[in-house]
Amino acid sequence: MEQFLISLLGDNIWVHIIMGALPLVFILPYALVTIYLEMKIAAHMQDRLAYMRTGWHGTLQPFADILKLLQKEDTIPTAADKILFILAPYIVFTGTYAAFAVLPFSKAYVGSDLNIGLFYIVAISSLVVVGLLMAGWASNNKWSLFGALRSAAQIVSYEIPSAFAILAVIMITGTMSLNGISDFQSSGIQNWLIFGGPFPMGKKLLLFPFMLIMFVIYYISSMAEVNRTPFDIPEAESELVQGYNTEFSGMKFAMFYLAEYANLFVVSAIVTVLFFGGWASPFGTFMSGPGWDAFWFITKGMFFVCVNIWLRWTLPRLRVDQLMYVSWKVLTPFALFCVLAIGLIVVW
Amino acid sequence: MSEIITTPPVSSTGRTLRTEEMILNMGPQHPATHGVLRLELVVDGEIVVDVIPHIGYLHRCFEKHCEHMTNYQQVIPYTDRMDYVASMTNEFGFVVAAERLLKIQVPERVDYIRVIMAEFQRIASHLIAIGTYGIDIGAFTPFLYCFRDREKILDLFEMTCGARLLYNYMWVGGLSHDVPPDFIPKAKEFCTYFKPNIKELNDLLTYNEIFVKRTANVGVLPADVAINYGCSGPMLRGSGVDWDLRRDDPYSVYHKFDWDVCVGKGEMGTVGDCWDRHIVRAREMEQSVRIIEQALEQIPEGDVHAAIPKRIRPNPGEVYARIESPRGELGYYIVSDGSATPYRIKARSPAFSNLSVINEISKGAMIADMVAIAGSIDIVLGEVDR
Amino acid sequence: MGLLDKQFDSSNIVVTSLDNLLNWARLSSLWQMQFGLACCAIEMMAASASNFDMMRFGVIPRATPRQCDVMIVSGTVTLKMASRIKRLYDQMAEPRYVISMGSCSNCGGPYWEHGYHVLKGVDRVIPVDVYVPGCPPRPEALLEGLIKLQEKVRHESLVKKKSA
Amino acid sequence: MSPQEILERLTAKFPDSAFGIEAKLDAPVDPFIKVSPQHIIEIAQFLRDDDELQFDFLSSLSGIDLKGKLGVVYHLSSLPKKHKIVLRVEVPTEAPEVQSVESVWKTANWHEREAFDLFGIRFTGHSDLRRILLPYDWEGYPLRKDYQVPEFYNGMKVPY
Repeated sequence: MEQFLISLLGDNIWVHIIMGALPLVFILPYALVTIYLEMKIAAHMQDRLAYMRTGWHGTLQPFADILKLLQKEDTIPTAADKILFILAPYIVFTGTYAAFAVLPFSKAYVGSDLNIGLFYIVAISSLVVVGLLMAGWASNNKWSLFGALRSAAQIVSYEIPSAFAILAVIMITGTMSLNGISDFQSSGIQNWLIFGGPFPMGKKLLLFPFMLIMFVIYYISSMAEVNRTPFDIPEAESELVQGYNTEFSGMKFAMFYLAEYANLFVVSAIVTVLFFGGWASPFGTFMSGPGWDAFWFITKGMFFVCVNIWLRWTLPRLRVDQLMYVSWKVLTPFALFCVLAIGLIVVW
Repeated sequence: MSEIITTPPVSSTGRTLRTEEMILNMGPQHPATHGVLRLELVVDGEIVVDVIPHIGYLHRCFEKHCEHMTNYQQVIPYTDRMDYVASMTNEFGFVVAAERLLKIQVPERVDYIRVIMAEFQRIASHLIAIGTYGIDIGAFTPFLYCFRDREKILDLFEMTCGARLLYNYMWVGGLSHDVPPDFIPKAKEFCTYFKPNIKELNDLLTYNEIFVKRTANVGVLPADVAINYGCSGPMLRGSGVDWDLRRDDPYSVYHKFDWDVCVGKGEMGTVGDCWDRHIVRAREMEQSVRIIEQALEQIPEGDVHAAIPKRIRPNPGEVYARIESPRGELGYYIVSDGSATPYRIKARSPAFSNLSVINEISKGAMIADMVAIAGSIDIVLGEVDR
Repeated sequence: MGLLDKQFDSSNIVVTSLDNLLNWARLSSLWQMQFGLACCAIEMMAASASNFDMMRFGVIPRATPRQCDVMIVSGTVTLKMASRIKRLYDQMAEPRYVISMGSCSNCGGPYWEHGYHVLKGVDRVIPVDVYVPGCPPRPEALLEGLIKLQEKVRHESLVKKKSA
Repeated sequence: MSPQEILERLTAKFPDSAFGIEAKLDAPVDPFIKVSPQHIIEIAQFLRDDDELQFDFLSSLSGIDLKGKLGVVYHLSSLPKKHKIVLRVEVPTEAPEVQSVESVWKTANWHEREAFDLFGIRFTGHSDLRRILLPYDWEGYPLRKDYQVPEFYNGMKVPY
């Protein structure tokens, strides 16, 4: 893609700006669709209809929401730390947005095909924690502070099991490039890493149970990293009012809102890349090509987003200490064990 | 699982670090306080050290209004508005007290209809309690399932007396209307519809692993403390005390039905924890359906207006009558000076006494537990503050 | 009011179309403060639950006043609570609207005469846009009140009002 | 046990007239026993701890304005024995002091605060006698029969 643009426009700053802005073309409509989907899926689970008045079945509702948030008065509490308060939502959004740079939407379109792509994602998504802490601290509100501290502790804890899961995949594929990992699993559903990857039958069967466990571990920790039920304790509505974003209104709140949904797609996309073949078509060469690749990638990603929504509206939420217990005493030992086992299998 | 660290933290230089307790204000506007309760929490990090409840944000001067009514019947709309989640049982308590004062014997049909209405109201009230408890714990969907079923009960009430929430249906000596002819088949239909839904609700919420983890062994209320604090209803039964006024201090026609008193047994943790209080409510709904079904079978014919007095002038004297409302012992203390205006009416509201125990059971809990405990008490602020 | 409100001296085609668009956004996304006072709060909950589903109109309950557009004062306002309601209203970001739900918050309701601790009408402390009568109003009545509020929002304008 | 038997047991334990035990068993509907406000705590202790009586549950504690006198009414019941009794104390309006029974039944804590809040009855020995329903800066005791509603509270008009 980059090469194509360079050949078209020459190697100048505009090419990079266009490349940088391209994910926005995806994020904005995606976030609007997901906000709509979330409410509609939830409503239909609960015998309701939800949005019905704006356009056909309320399809224009997210536009109305965003347009309204734009108009809202931008309040900054008197006692707030003004600079941090203004910066926080942008930092959160930047952290999420930066992760889109390495997502391989299609074999032909990757923002930047870094050879340390996974490492970059693990690193850059930690930036979100900084933003949340800033938001909580700057608000000068006890509920916000609680939310921020909880969320920092939670994200840091859950990065460990998820890093182990990523490590297992790196051991198998031998690359950190997300495009490379997707490529590794192309040519058919049987080659996806969740089913043991493109290895001989014996090795596949050995790998399969461990990869399944790894997938579950990664999916649980990714849910915790995006602060969604059952792990939504940082913004637990019935405990902490709105957590770290209690004091934010108007566009600042919209940034948090957008970042939350963008982040949701990032983690779902990583699940897709790590275990479900990324952009690879499930039918081998059939229905593959740059356009189809993007179709598969987004479809798979959205599938996991929907699973996330489904879980959110079904489960109650954990308590702080139970959350830590799950991470440190359940997921981490299991992940460690699986990494060892997978390492042995790979060497053998 | 969660151990409270008691030693103060030590910095790298070996100096003891100073820690401070923080005061956290929960309410009056807070999504988890079920109205306008304000809890002042003294917290040490996430651990609650002390709870100071502040009530009275909904003090609507019920007792003063009663002293200014020119007729005992006029008090009934105010009793409705006390515990607005269970208006029927509030009226029931008042009319039982007033009839005892006036020495009126109501026709049997009236008693049967009152029992049916009170038990329907108990189901409706417990549905709200369970649904909002789900929200407190973080599960939103059960709440809407509960409200869907509750609407069906409200339809039955609406059919009978025209109101959805505050009925003014039971009058001293009788009822405002007889039930319409198609009430009984509709009520039976509801009972058959509702029974599987209790199971669905239990599968979705009560036995959910996370829900059990959040509520079992949390906010344990031992039986002797519960009695000493005057807790009643599901709160007392959750602590394993087998006490139900419908059976132990019978009023109306409850002695004619076959049903069980549900008691917390500590199935998931300790006796008297939040889960026990929750399961008592869930099981009481099943028992209420049982009572309603029997009452619908046995209901006699009669005139519901026969015993309504034209003029209410009780002899000087006083009476205290209590009934089992969905929240516990609801008592009315009526003093009459011989005139048509009540001299003094005091309502002993169950939630008032139940709430007073909150400080006792929530020390050492976490903030999230605090929400679980407050939800399990099932307070209605209109009744706490009156 | 919002950023642009009452900033224009005269009306023209651009301003009026912008008016229509912005008003449409405002009226179809009225986020409600999750805040109940008394009996009417139960009917408000019923209105947002499955049978009546207030979310059809784009009403989402939010727990914090900063992100709310409409405050539904649902129930009796006591003197002890009045200062809190005032503060919550002050914390809401413009544009903000208030629906007074039920007789109690309209005028004191059944407590108007002997209620020594009841504020006789929430409009003594905060401005009210729509009054919904009833004790308690049925969920349908609340929805009607909401539609009335939407109508009111629809006729707002960025143009400064001519002083009469 | 019937109220008559309870009364006999009480008078046998507290024969002294200082305890002021005076039965109104012929009162219409609910009989009650009048006791002295200075000795209510000893009587309460006995009622709760006696093996025959076991009044472990304080149903309700209400204040009452008896025109010139203030009263406190205790509705007791026993969970194991399933019997009930009503106690009443009367104090002059000018010096309304009653012993607190909080140490016997914790229920009394909030109920006594309420009686203090609405009637101005002072309970000696209460751990935390503050207003409970009305704001802390409220003046007057609204359930007394001679109470006048204030014109303004904190700048808000009170009457309609």
